[in-house]
Amino acid sequence: MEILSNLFNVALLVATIRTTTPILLVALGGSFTTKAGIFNIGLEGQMLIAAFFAVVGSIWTGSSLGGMVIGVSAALVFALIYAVLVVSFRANEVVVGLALNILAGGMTVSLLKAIFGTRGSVVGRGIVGLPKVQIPGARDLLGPSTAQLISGYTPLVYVAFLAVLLMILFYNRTRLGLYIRVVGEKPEAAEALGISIARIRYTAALLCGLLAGLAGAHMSLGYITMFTENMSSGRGFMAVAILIFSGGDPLKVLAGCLLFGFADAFSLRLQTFGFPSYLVLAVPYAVALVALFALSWRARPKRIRETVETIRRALSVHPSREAGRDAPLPRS
Amino acid sequence: MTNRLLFRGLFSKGLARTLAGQALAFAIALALGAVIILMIEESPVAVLMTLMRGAFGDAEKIAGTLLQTTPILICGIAACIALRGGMFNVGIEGQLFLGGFAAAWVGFAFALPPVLHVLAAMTLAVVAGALWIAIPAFFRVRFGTNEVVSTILANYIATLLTSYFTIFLFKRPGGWSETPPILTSAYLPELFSFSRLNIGLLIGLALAVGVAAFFRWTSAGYAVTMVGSAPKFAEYGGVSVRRVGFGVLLVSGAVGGLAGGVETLGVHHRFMEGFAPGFGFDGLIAALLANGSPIGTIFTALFFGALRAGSLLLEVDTTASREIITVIQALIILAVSADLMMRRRGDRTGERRWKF
Amino acid sequence: AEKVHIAAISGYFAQGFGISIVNGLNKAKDDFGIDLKLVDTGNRALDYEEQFANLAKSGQYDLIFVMGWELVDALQKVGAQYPNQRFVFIDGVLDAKTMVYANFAEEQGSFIAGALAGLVEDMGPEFDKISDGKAIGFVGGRDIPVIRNFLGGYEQGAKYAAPDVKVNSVFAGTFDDPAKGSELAMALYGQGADIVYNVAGPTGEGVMQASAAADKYSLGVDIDMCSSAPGNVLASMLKRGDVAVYAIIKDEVEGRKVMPGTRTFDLASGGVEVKVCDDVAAKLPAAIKDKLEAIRTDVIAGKIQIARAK
Amino acid sequence: MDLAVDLSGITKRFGAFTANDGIDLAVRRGEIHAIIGENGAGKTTLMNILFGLLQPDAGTISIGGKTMLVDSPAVAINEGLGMVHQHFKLVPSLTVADNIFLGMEIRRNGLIDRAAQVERTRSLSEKFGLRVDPQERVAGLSVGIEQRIEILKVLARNARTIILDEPTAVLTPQESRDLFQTLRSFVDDGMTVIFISHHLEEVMAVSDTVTVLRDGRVVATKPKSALTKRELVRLMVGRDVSFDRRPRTRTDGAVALEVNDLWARDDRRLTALKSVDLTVRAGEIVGIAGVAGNGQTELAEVLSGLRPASHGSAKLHGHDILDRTPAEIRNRGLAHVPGDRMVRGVDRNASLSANMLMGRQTKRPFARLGVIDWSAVHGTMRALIERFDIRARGPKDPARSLSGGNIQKVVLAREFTAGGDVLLIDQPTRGVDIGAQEAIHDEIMRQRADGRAILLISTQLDELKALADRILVMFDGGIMGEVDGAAMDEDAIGLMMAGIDPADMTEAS
Ligand SMILES: Nc1ncnc2c1ncn2[C@@H]1O[C@H](COP(=O)(O)OP(=O)(O)OP(=O)(O)O)[C@@H](O)[C@H]1O
Ligand SMILES: Nc1ncnc2c1ncn2[C@@H]1O[C@H](COP(=O)(O)OP(=O)(O)OP(=O)(O)O)[C@@H](O)[C@H]1O
Ligand SMILES: [Mg+2]
Ligand SMILES: [Mg+2]
Repeated sequence: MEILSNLFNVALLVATIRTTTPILLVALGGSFTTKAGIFNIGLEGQMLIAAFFAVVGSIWTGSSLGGMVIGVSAALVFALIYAVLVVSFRANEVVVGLALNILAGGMTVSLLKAIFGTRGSVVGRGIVGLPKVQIPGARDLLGPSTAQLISGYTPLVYVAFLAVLLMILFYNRTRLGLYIRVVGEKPEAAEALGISIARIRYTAALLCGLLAGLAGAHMSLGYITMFTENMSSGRGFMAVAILIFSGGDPLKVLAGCLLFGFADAFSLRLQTFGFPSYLVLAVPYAVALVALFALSWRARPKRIRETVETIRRALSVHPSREAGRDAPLPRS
Repeated sequence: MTNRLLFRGLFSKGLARTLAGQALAFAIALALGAVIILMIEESPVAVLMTLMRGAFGDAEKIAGTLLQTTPILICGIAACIALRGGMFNVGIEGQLFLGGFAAAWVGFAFALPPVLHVLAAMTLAVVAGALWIAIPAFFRVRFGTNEVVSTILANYIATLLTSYFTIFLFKRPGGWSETPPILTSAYLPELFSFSRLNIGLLIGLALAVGVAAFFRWTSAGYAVTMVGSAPKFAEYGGVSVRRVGFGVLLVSGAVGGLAGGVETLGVHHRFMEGFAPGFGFDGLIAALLANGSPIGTIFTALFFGALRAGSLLLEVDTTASREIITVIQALIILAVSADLMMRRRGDRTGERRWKF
Repeated sequence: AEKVHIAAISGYFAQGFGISIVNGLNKAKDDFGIDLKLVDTGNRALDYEEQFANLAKSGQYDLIFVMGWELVDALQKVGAQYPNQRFVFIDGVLDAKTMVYANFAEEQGSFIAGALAGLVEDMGPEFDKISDGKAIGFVGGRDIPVIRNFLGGYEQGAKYAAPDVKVNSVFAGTFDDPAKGSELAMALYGQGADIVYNVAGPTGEGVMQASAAADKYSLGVDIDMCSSAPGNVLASMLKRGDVAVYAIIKDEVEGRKVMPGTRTFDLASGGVEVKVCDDVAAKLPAAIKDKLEAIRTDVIAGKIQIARAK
Repeated sequence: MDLAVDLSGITKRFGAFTANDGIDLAVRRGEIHAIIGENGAGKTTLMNILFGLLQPDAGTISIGGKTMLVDSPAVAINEGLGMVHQHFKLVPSLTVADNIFLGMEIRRNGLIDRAAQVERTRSLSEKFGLRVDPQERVAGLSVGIEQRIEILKVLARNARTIILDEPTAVLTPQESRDLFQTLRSFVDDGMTVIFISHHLEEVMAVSDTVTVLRDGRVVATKPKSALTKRELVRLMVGRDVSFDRRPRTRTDGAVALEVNDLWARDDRRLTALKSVDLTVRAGEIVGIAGVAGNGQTELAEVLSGLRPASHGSAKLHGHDILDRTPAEIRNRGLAHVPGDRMVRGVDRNASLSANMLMGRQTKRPFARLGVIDWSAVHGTMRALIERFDIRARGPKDPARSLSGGNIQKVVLAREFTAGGDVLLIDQPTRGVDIGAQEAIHDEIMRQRADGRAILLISTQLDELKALADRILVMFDGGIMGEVDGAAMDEDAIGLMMAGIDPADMTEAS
């Protein structure tokens, strides 16, 4: 019992929110490109380059906001390169994405050396992290332990979750959102109405860069306050995985990210019960994989419905031909 | 009539354009690279010369280049096989690790006569790679589960799993995070006395030629190609699209496992944590740049191998660091992928070869 | 005298211990005017041998410092091919007689860190920010033998000083993910640990920042990390790579040619030590300080035997 | 003269190929102007240029008297032009209203005002008598309704000139009639209609003026009243073409294909075949008539093993084929010319030889022990190019470099030489020009004379009339009835195609 309460508590939920946020931000970014019909495996690189420049910017400007702006700008530059190559030059998306990831890795380390004279990480040195937002009254209303659930995160955590709602609205109720969906789903329809496919895809790629940039800035100024090489640590790839099986729908993206974030936070806690670290560390990936398989299984409700129908029919009396005219006998 | 002329014209013009485009792309990448090199206060010419010397300077260096080429080539072939069948195996990295571990296990846990030992270890490496992709492959052909996602996820698990095996179950006492060394009977023969270059390279080349010939000359290869480029047509023609798809992924995984086996038995002679990171992705990029052609992959893999080998000397002989090489490498890949002249015309009908 | 040429090669110059080595090398460069070349191995085992050979073949380096266990096999092979090239392997001992080995007793330093943590934890709420949970934590980078050696010393030290304090240990599986380090530390704090020792390179920086966020304590490693989270860092276990390389280079520069053999850097020789952060030192009761000093003396004297992880 | 649209000297080249060659086209306000011509004559290209989807290499465009540069559909739409494309351009996941207002969304406070769009759609739909449910998703709607939506889309943009590219190809005769009534009412309201069609009857029935294109040039623009059907054909093809019934001798062979009470579902898992019974004997051609989408394709797919049946039986020479794979069925002697040749029939990017090899890649003389003998393959393909008069440079040409008609001949050549004695032919001449049609018909008759059992699916009654011994009419997945090919009554077939039993009609009247 004690073990259970040690495992499942508010702290776990709070941790889930923390672990979910960066993936959610970058995955929501990827939602734009996914919906616009281009595949962006380069999210990892956009996030990493933004994390780096956010730290640099924060030191230069002496403000976390300045850091965020500069970090996001760097991600936008990467997004623009991606768009030029993929949209205008029709380069293979996977090659471009992977190459941009490599580029981000190499550039951050080189620039780290050039700017800070060190390898690896920048800590301290006047980096200004994002402040924590205390929601007024949360403590009094909910009590100190539950209040943690909604209060005391850095701003981008709220932005990430709010963005889910905004993006639902965006896709359903705004013109640009609609065009992005149309361009991804049926480009000829857009073209025939004079909607420029290229322009929409560029916009989607840049919007993606914006959110991936925020995700990076969150990593290095919000989640923690430092930069270290390769600090995105596969979160961008995780986001790509979530995007492919969510099709970029904001709600499904949220669900996927929460699932992964929860599995991550949960598995970290499992380690303290003596499970071998390497196996426990694989849990989030295994959970994601199982969820993916389970979902594709479920994605055939009609088949299941049919099977159920078959069974039902097999059990009932043989129906007459007339009765079966519109719903024929399944072949036994 | 007009059509004939039209197409003859298009073809030759297209080829010339492609070549010119690639050359232009290359030049742009190098120019960008030169700017970066200038920024770190090195001479681009010196860097390029050192790079060339590091890759092809003498027999040893050439062997070093080929040593780097081997795993990229074999991983690239694994990627080519899947691409031909219309699929993406992004999980080569994981298959490489599992294959590497499996080969090591046979290598240290059993005492077998020389040739047999190698064969047994290689076989298990191949089986391990195939098994690792079997589940994603099954879900892909049966339920259409996207194999890009499932194989990416499987990579993480494979890496962690082999680390677990290595450190918790088979750690060499007193050693680094590695298994005991394999017995010498399981070593792949080396080609030259002065290098670790081994027959793995020949395996890779034979595989490339074999796979190319398979696709070009055999009925089964024809069926795979058709499933990859026109699945509905293949289905109509009596090819079992699911079975072929499953087989293709399995073989691709098996070759990924083989790459791991070659690295273990040929070079490292043991399995260690993080033993060959990134080769799977290098192989995938090499294969994509070669547009899925096994023979083309020999050259792209050689190109990557030379860059990697050259950068090792670069780091010693100049103040440029390996990251700079990474940056330049990425620029070259980007430029070449853009294929500058070919695709500039704004036609909207341009088909993509692979869908996600 | 002739200029001394030094090369140093490792995949870890970006992380705690590597940083301290680079510090030592740079200090030697400043003090003795040596020629210094740093080479990064990257993380591909395939590259190591060629990199050593490239360095050794140039013949221009008097000493080549090599750091990192994964380089050992490649080093032994290349070392045999270039018998005239002197290599210094940092952070371990092998049986070969051809090289210089700089061996660090990280288990001793970790033992003291563990003892300090145990003693502080044992005080309970008496000491600022300590609960009566009687638990401390450990966050490792990857679960590899070197890190296990730190953990072993830490656990033994804690048990020795405070038998009923429990040690919870976790591993991030990576040295590059401070966010994960922070999350792991949060989990440990959440489960009652008041002090968490990090041996995880940049991942460990996340642990330090988590201690500030949770307002608990952390223990730094390799270099002095007291400034990472002022007020929340208890102490740092210093693994003085800088001292080691500086000493070896000094010998070389001053004409005492460095020859194969093993040099041990332990608590006695100042190669490892625990630096209690100033603010903590000011608050720490004298009794605790005395106990800690007694333990230190016993370890140096060999009265306390610490098992090394294998 | 009051011209709605005036094109002059329009030239469009694709590479060295000239699709439009100095075309002049004047469309008077308030008329229905038909454009006809063979496949590839350049009709769609011309309309795409007018609509701003393509840019001409030479020539000028005037709309409503203003000469202008139409470099985007947006410009054309602005000038009161609307186009209903040959292939519909609707977004399946959006609702009807969203599709109609795509590109001209009604917005309030920057957000799309769904309610207003639905309201406008409803009023438009009432005003023009085109009934749709504004809130339904387009995915799953029938083509007839999709076309209504496309027309509403055009009307919502206040188009005064409507272009329709082959609007009736997918409609039932009744739906076509309704459509033309609607178009007529538009013209009565002062609008202008330009439509492209291959159906000469249709053109003769509804148009005011006809323009005929051949090889990218205008061969004639005449008022309908000055034309006959025969003249139109000659203008289109450049010679007389006969649609007469092919002479034949009656042969009564053994039953080769027998289908009993066959049921199946389509891709959307809706019932597509309902209790189909049929038999085909050696040496006869059994035609299947019906408007596209009434289960013909599914029938062909089930028989060739590409689609599972849900109930019933199908026997090939007495062997049950329902549980067999496509390969097994092929080996039993069934050859299949698929209706969707670009997707099922060929790999556009592969060479002609590779396309010909499909299905026989393991068989001698093309392969031995799993190794392909490409020289044998090329040799055979070369012979087929000769025999079937395929216009290609050689066996190594990629299929995509051939025109649609020639691609179709490649498919026919492959299937007719596959050694099967039962031929399942789905739409052999769809989109194929009249000259090639004749050649294909000759070949089909030759196969019949050779004693093959042929099941011929076609949406063109002319074709069935010329070829079939018996005709079965399909409607909504079932067989409505059978008529004798020699003495066929087009009216009866037309009624059955629309789902009406002619017997009922005669009783009622
Ligand atoms: N984008 C293009 N690139 C090259 N050739 C083209 C292109 N579009 C059309 N063509 C060619 O131009 C010619 C005219 O085509 P178009 O589509 O206008 O014919 P059509 O008269 O509409 O024929 P159909 O009756 O089959 O619709 C054809 O030979 C066609 O293949
Ligand atoms: N990408 C292209 N570039 C140049 N010419 C092309 C291209 N695509 C098609 N063509 C030309 O168009 C001609 C036929 O195209 P298409 O397939 O549209 O023929 P079609 O007779 O209109 O048949 P259908 O429309 O029924 O398929 C070919 O002869 C070819 O020369
Ligand atoms: Mg056409
Ligand atoms: Mg057309």
